[in-house]
Amino acid sequence: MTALLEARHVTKIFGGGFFTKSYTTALENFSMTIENDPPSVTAVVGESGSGKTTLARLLLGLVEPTRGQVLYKGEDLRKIGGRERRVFRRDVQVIFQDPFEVYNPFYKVDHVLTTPIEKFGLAKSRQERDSLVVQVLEAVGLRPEETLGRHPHQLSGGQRQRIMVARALLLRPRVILADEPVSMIDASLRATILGSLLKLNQEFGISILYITHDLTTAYQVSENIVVLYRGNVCETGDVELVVKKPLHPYTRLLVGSVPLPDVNRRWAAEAPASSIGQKADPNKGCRFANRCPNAMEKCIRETPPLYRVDEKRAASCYLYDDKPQLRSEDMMEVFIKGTPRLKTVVGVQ
Amino acid sequence: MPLDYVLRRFAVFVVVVWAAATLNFLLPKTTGVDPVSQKLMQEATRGGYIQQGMTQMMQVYREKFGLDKPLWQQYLTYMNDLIHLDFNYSISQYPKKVIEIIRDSIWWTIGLLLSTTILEFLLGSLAGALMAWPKSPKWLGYIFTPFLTLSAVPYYLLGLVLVYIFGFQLRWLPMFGGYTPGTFIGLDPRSLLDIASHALLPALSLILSAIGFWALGMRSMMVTVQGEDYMILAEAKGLKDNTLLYKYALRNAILPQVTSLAIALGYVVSGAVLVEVVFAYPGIGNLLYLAIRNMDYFVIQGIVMLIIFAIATTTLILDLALPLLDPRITYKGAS
Amino acid sequence: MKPDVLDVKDLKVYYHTPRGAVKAVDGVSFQLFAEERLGLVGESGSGKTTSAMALLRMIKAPGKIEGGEIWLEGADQVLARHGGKNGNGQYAKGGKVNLQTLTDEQMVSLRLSAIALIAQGSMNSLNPVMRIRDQIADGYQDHGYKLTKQELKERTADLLNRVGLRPSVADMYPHELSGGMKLRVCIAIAISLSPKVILADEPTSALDVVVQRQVMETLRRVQEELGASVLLVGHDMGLMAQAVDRLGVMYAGKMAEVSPVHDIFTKPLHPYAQLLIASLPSLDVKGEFKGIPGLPPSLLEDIPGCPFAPRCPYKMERCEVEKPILKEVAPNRHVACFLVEGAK
Amino acid sequence: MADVVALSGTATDYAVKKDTWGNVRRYLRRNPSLLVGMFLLFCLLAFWLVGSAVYDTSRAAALSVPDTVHPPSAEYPLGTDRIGRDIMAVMIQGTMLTLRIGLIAGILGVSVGTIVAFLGGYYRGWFDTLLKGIVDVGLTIPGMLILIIIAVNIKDQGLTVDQMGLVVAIYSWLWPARTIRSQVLTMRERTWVEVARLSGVSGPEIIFKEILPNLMPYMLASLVGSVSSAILASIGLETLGLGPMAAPTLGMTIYWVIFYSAMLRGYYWWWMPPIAIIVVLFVGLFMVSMGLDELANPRLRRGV
Repeated sequence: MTALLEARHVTKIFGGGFFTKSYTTALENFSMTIENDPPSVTAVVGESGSGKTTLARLLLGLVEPTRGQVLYKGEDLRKIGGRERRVFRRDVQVIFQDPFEVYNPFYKVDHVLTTPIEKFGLAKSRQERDSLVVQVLEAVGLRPEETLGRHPHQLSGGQRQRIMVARALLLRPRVILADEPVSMIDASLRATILGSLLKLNQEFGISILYITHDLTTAYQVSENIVVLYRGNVCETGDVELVVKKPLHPYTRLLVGSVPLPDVNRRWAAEAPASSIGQKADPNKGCRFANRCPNAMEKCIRETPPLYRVDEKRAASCYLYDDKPQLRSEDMMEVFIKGTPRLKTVVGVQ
Repeated sequence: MPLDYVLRRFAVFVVVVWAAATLNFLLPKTTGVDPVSQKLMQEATRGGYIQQGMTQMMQVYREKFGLDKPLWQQYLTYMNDLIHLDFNYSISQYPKKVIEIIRDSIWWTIGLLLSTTILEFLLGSLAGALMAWPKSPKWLGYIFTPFLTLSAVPYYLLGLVLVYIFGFQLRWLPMFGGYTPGTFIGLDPRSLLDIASHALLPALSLILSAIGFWALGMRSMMVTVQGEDYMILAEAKGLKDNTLLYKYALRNAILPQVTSLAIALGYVVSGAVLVEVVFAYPGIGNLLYLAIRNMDYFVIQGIVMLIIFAIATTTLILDLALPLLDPRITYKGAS
Repeated sequence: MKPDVLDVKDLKVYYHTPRGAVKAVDGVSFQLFAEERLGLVGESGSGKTTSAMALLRMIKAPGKIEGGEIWLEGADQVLARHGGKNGNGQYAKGGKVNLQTLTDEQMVSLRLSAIALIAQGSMNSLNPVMRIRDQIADGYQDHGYKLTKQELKERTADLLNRVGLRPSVADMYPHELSGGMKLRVCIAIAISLSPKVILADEPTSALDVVVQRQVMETLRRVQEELGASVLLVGHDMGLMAQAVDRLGVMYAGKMAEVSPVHDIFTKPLHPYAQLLIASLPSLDVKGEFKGIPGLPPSLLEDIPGCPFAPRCPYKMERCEVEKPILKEVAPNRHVACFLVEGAK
Repeated sequence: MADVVALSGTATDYAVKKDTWGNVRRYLRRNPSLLVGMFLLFCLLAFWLVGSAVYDTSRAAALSVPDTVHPPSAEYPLGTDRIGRDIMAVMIQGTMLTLRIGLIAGILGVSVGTIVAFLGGYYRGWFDTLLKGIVDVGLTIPGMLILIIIAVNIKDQGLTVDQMGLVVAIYSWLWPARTIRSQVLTMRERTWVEVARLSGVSGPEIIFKEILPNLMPYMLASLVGSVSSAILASIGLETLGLGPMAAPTLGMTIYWVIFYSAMLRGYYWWWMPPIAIIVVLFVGLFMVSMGLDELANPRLRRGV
């Protein structure tokens, strides 16, 4: 069955213009499929420069891959145009990171809701349009009379981000890519916004790709997780296992470095980096070799493939080279399947 | 200095000079009738001593740029002459070569322009910086506001007013020319003083008008720079006020100021041309004015090419100097 | 209990905007003990950064320090060495100086030498067109340290080494360094004159979690070697739990609770602290985590009662009428809340 | 500090006050130079309007047989010049003509510049690179010289005032093209443009409905700048004798002043009025552009 949205062996390289020799590889041979039936919540975690935002922009069709393809219902995005593009545009929506940057300062905040309704013809009359707006605002826990008719600078970051969630809900997409949706929101409001995101998944059957650098929110929200390091997948699978018993040395370092609000669990002492690692060329072999405590000779030479370590986890590290290899496009096999649910039909369609 | 940065800047330089030369060549051609040959014929028929010189020059001109020749061939000969700095003969001062006329008066312009531009840039920038610095004296702001409005007034009009006040009314300074006519000027103190007294008013009109322009640019840059994070840490380091002003704020605000100097060169030179006209200062600006009056095409083309070449060179020098001021420009590796 | 190095009493900082005075810091008091790490946490608009900047008297217009006292240990030696004109600061309580009584010039001489700052957004806190060595050296020069070139070179190399950087970093420009390295340089600058107090204003907010931990450990080691105290301002409760000894929670310009970090995380007293800690996602159990409804109050209005009252689940009438005062309700635990006060 | 103050805003003024007039008043109080500038320009316009209504501007034409120069008198309030023109009439007409040249070149320049900036800045591609090349090279070469070459070549066919405006316009679109293009480039990368694109808004619609409204203040400021530099260029050309020789514009008056060295001959009434008017004109335009500066680049926005 062709997947709803799929990245197949996607590589993205920036720079390399006529004069500049320096180029950076944002994403390397990355494959992933996003299903909508059953609706799933997948997290993509990585530090800045790991390529997670580039992945979001590739899947949204805002940027074209240097190599490989991004497929919507089996068809390459570059070939989709006209009407078909509008269907794709409606099926795959986004929530951006910076609540201050997503609103056109010239208009009131309503503009960001009324424009998609108009463009996708979601409402026949003005009256139907207004009721649709009120419905989605209430669905994300906002009181319309306190939010509509205002300019962006008159609302708090939390309110603005929730309006963006409402905007995504408006279009009834099949998939929402949330690129660091709460990283600029205060802790107390973060939970409410993530809550409304989960609500979209559970009540409206929308699959979520949650992209973040924050492991704790990723753990709370998602079923499966992909850990990215400098454009490569280093570990993936069931989030419960990946966080509790990390396989890849980088994931271990990442989990160990998260400052937990629990005074009894102190920061784990850092293992000394290995000497072999120092010699590693950052663009060849395993990208993590130069920081990896158990780097081996092999790691420096070539990039390790994905090994299926157990039924619900895979890691690309030679520590597990005794395990069966897994092709990058079959990464989904380790994912735990979301509990299939009837797509609850709410009045709004 | 990495090679590819130098090469890129040099490429821009070559393109600018080439574009100017081509423009210089093509524009007269666009009007169908060739104004140059028209002018030559006009001069030739006037008769008199320069008559046969004119017909001989027309022969040469026809050979090289005759309308029968294909355009690209004319273009090649034109370019060839250009490279050898042969701008042909001056029509009005035949048989003098254009390059000879220019060579005599270029030094006056260089002297006037170089000194005033550097002076106004430094003074203006410093004043602008001090005006934006909270701890600098208040009176500085008051005496400088008139300069800001003055920067709106075109140079040469200021020149006219200055000539009237200091030259005509008060007779403190000579009204026109670059030196007292009829005297021989050398490098001796007397003639240097004579030159200086003649140059004072033109220089003053250039500087008074431009200081405001540079001060404005600098002041707005300083306002931005003072909002930067490194200024907060610098202040938190308890540094002396002068260190904060010169080594942190001004040092960063001067970078865009130098870039705008490169852009403003064209504006500065055009102003200087007109100032020379108002003061009949014997530079190439005045020469251009006279050439226009006599419709001396080759002199006009020669001067325009020379000015553009000079500006392109200065811009190249500034571009190459910029990385010394701001190391980030030529930094290649990934951060 | 070690003697306190910094004693802030009833600090008030208001921003005079066209719409009235914004009471960013409205009567905050706290103490910082010797060699201690005190955290100051609060959401945006809680006044935590303003409080820190007020200690350095670096509040920019339209802000103004309206009142309060800031007693700093070790300031008198610095002022004396600087030959400050006998410093009319009141020297009381064992050599502490009230910074509010000092002239601007004296205050400048205290910055970096007595109280140093590691600025917010360390990514661009360094002068982009100056080499690292010069940015360390000008601290010494402007504070009257007459050092030869060689001595300066050695001190710079030693400082860089203490923060885990190779001496060759001294000749580099800020844009050639990674985020983590830039922060380490900022730490090196902060400790260059061995200050008594180091203010760190959300230093690692722009860094990745792995680099953040490494740099925080460096900061801890360097602070212990120097015997200085650290005031860490931030909004990441997890970071506070791991990096500080005592934690102050600020809300709407006031101090809600100040307690040892172990006590506040196991048994938070102030309702806001309770809700804040409850809303933090953990890596252990995948539970229902809930936010705090409502919005922080406007700092323009004069709030009669407790600023958290509108959002507080345990609100009593008294809360809406009377302003709670920060009181010591348990050994070394100060809370500004009637509910807790009652159940002493 | 910024979030403290911003937050204070959200909580209190929930009610959206429709007080654009209040904002304008506050803006004017912060930028008095805008008012002063507009007042000066208004005076010039009034001088032209009242003048042409009251005074016989036909006397601005040169007499076929020029008689002697008259100093200011009852009959000639501002005296006459060597070619028999009544200076007062010349000033009245000249002000309008010079303004006209400036407006033609300025408006033409900004509109061409804007179109070019948007097509290049938004759609990028080869058109943008070609454009950027032309603009960058063009700006390095001083406009005055290019205009001289052009004017020299069409000088003998005579030049009307409007043609003069067109000539100046040839060069005046370069600067707005560069500045507005850089604004479009930054706007294009903003997240809210991407949100619009993802909301199904087409390219042209994004330009007109999302980017253009935000650029309005900036374009207004660059229009004032473009008009003033166009006037500067036109007066410069005229002073060199490359303008509409017959027209009584301010620049041509300066040319004749220098040509007949009116200064030496003490005809103060011949050269003082044009200079006075030109100074008022430029100071007025300068004040207006200073006033608009805060609107044009928000990073200068002071005050809370």
